[in-house]
Amino acid sequence: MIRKVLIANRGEVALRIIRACKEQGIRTVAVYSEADEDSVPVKFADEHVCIGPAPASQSYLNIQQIISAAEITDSDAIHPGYGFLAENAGFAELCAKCNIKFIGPDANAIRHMGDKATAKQTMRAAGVPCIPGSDGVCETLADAATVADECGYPVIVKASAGGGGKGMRLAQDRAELESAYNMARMEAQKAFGDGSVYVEKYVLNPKHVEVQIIADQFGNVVALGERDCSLQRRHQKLLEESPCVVLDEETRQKMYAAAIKAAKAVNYTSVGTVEFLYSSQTKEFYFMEMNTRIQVEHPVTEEVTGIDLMSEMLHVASGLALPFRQEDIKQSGHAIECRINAEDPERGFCPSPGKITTYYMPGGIGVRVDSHCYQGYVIPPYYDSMIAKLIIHAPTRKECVRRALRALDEFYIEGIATTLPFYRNVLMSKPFLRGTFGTGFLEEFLVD
Amino acid sequence: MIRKVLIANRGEVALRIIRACKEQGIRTVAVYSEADEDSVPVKFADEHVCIGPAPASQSYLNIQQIISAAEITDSDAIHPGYGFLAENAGFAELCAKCNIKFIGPDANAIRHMGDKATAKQTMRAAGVPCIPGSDGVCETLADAATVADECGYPVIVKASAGGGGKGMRLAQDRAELESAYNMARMEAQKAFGDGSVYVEKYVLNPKHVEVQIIADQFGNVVALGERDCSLQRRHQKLLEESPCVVLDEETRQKMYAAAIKAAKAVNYTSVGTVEFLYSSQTKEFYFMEMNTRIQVEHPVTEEVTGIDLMSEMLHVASGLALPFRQEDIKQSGHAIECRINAEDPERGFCPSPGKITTYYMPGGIGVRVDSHCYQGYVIPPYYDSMIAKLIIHAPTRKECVRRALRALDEFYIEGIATTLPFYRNVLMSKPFLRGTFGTGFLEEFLVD
Amino acid sequence: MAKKSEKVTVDEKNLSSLLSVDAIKSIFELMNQNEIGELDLEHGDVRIKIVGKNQQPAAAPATVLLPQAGSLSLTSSALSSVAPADSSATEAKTSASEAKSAPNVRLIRAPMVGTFYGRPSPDVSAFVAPGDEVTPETVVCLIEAMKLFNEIKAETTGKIVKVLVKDGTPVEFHQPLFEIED
Amino acid sequence: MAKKSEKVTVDEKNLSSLLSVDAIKSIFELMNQNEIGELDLEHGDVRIKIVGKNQQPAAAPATVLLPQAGSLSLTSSALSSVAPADSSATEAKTSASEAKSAPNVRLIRAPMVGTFYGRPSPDVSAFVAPGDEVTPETVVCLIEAMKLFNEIKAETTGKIVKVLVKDGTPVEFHQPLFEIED
Repeated sequence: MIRKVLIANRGEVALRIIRACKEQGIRTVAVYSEADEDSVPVKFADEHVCIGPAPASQSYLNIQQIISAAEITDSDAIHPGYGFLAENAGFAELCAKCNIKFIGPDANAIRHMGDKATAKQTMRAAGVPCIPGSDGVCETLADAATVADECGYPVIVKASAGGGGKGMRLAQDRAELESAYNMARMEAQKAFGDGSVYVEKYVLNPKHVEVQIIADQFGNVVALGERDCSLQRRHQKLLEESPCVVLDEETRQKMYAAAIKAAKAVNYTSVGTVEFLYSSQTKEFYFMEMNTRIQVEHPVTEEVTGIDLMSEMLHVASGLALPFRQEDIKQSGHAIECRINAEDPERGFCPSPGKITTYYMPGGIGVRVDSHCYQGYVIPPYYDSMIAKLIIHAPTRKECVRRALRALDEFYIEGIATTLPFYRNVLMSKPFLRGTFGTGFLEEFLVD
Repeated sequence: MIRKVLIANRGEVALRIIRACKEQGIRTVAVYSEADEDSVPVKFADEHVCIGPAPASQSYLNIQQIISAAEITDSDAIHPGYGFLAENAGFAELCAKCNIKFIGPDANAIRHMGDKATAKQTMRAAGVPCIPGSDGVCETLADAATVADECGYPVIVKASAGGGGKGMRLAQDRAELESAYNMARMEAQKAFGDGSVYVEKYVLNPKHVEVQIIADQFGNVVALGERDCSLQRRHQKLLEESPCVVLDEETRQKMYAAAIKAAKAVNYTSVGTVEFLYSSQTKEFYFMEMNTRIQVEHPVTEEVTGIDLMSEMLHVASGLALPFRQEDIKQSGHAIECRINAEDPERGFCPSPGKITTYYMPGGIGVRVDSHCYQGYVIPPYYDSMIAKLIIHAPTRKECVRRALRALDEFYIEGIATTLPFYRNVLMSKPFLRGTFGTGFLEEFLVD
Repeated sequence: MAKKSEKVTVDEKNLSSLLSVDAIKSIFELMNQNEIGELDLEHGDVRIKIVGKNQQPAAAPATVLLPQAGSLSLTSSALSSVAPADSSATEAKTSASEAKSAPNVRLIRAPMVGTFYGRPSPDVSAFVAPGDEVTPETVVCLIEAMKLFNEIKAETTGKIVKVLVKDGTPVEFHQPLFEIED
Repeated sequence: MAKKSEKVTVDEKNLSSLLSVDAIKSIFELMNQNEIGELDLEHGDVRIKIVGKNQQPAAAPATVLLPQAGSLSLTSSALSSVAPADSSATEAKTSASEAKSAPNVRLIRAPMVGTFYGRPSPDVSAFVAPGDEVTPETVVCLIEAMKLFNEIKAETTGKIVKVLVKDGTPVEFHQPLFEIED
């Protein structure tokens, strides 16, 4: 059993881990940069060690300092939280070498899922649906056309070396494919010095749906429901909810089965999330990637399943078997999480660090706040802008939205700009209330 | 349907009502005394009316002012909360006369249950178990002995006009009864000028167990689980939990049936609580009284049943039928409520009004805070000392206690003395952890 | 009753320790005892500047700048701006003008919650109008509460300066109804 | 590292404590006793300026600027007293004595987290002792981190005044190890 956990993280997730440890009688060590000396996790942990100056590269990403801190505090485990070193296979490996339990999957699983091409190949081999398309580069237009016929139009031609939307061309039918193929090649050659392209089925305004899984060291893998994370701005999730209202029960069960298959394919242990794109039109879903860590939005799942994920993550890391099986999982009600960021929605979500002069938290039934903030806290400019997670639970989605609006109205943060007003607007918009919106919704909404 | 509710109360319960109304789209009017001008309910209500100076007799108990406030704001209902006018049958009647819906049972039910002797007679007639004893005054020692033989020793001889422990004498057997009877008569005569006494079975260190019921206007009455409120100081509840760990399932179901019977006997509508004394030794329970209002500790029931009691109370008042039946009620996990009072446990729980200079609320999984406080709030000296309710929910009692301790450790209130440290001590005591303690436990604990 | 839409924030709580006459008096005395010539204190919207009589630099007499309306609170401005709404705003305004114009301007306030009527019935003239002299027994208005019309008396002697509430308006407890002066 | 047991609370003067009559009284008395002619105090949006009675306007004023030090924070004392524990306490103390005694006393701090060793092996003498002169290249101690012993150099020239950490003690990043003076 784990006795003492060093938390290689900061902010709300550090506090989340401390809370779980305290409730299990596990001692905690907070490591912190000089910028986080006055932070709540440092106060609430049993011990704390300063590991470096403000920049993350010299503190929260400084592996040697963190391992040393674990050694001098005699910690027997390290919890990486999310971000920073959470998906660093080398760090997980080094922990193992130093005889410190890395609280997460083993280095192989992290590495496997970290390389997107490898992950996709493994998933295909395991029978997990992936976006149909060419297995590799389409050397000729004829190749591209064959692939497009196989997976059906519309398709997207993408630069193999690509990114950031460059060398990417949509084709609605065979006629458009030729120019799309040629344009994409030209752009790819120009932008990346490499003209190779591949072809994939194009999913229009999909839902981002992910399945939370947990696996123990005895091969038990359980799916703990899905989360709809389609409310995104520039690929950043802003709001997550569970369940996803557009999934029918059959598709939902298929998705859970696929997620479990994905986890088993890499001998996964610990908590993890398998992300899918889901097309409401075709009811098809496709593997995107697997996040090999606890996620920001895990409380949404905790609220609907009644399972303390952070706590179970610690149990599994201690070598315990899962205390439940798939058939024991009951979901009740609806949960929504709003990520409150220190950003100004009026100014293009520009970060707004600084001193919180007023901090008044909402409360009452169905309201949970996970936050490391307090009145007088100075948000340092060095890290992530998320300052609080507002998590709402209610019997139905409609009641959940109303409760969320009530709680947002009660939430007062002054001294800095936050995304609170943004959520008040989004939650009252018709597309959100219908619940059918896809990942493209927010960009349109923000333009309006 | 109710459109606008005037809240004839203050503090956390006023906020609780506002939250429920907001989530249902019902407008709210806060009435307030001059001492409560800066209070959160006044801020969060849609409208507010000052109804008088600080003393409750001139504001929150001033029926005329409150009715006038309802009239000038065109409110169609009044929610009395708990305390103040909540169990004032005359007020309920006057509301009805003024065509304002009183959110609670009708005046007859309040009156019926308000008179303890009448209530007991009605309950006996309805077959609800009451403490065995004489039906009225025991005129002679022989009468007393007959009653004592019937209900079994130990018995207690009580002054009919009594109160405050005066004219009260315990008898373990027939031999002790004679002196107990005579002493009680003498004391009663001296203290109240009336020597009449009655005899009741004495329950040693009982559990205080109460059943939450809700009834609609169509005769449906549902029991929503029980609460163990045995942690009391001078008959003031300090901590409540659900379920009650010492009840076996058979007794529990019997108790629910008795509570439903009690409610039906007075044609009850709205939420209400039937309080019982329970003897762990004999597994018998006895009707004590019925509280014809929402109670302070209602969140404990909300957490384990998942039912929003305040919201259902509004629905029922609007004339809707209950959306669930007895068989739909599922209880899950364990919940504990700690009433945080502005009192100094180091100084005999002496009230400690004043300015809150630091207010840091706990958060995270399973933690709910119902409170009207904020950093900088000045607690006025005129009213109740309760400043926050910390409500914890977890799968098991053991986890619930650990989570409560974690949350208590996170809760910072400075500037005034509070009962926070008291709860930290109690929750770690062995009798509390065992859960078998009775209403006498706390007095002993505080002496130690 | 006061809908939540427009609010005037008048928070007098926090700097009150300094912004009371007693406090300033004490400061004056202390300045004198300690031969202090000038005090200049500023916080947010508040600034107090006190200059001794024989002080060279400033020939001006003792100046006391009272707080502007606006949050002086050191606590959460969100929550301390809670209460004052329509009525309180009126009140604040009047107290301010009171303070400025003449110290003998006083207020007749509502002794109860209800609806204000300045005249006994719609077709007759008002009980009192600006300029009218009143005695403690003079009925100045009616407040309707629970279907009853309650005659409100002046409770003081003086001349009505201003009627602060319109006919048929709901009034809160202690809401100012009339300005009156000696 | 610093177990949570004993804490040094850097207790902060609340703004209100400065803005009380008592506080100003004390300032006046202090000014009087110390023949200070003028006080001009400013922090955040607070500013207090006090000029003595006989103070010449043009005369160079004895200005007392109180330290900024973030110590006037209005925040929760509970939460702002968060950090300082063993090491930080030491640090605070040393910086204070630094400031008080001589400006040329400086600190050699830990450049990494690890375990401090003042000598190369248990049976030999320390790298440096109070009174020793060091140059930037002088090895002053070892810090063991991840099973590696790292030689820590003085990085400065001067005389060791005090060794602040015991052998075998875990040290945090930037924890003071030695006091050194010119």
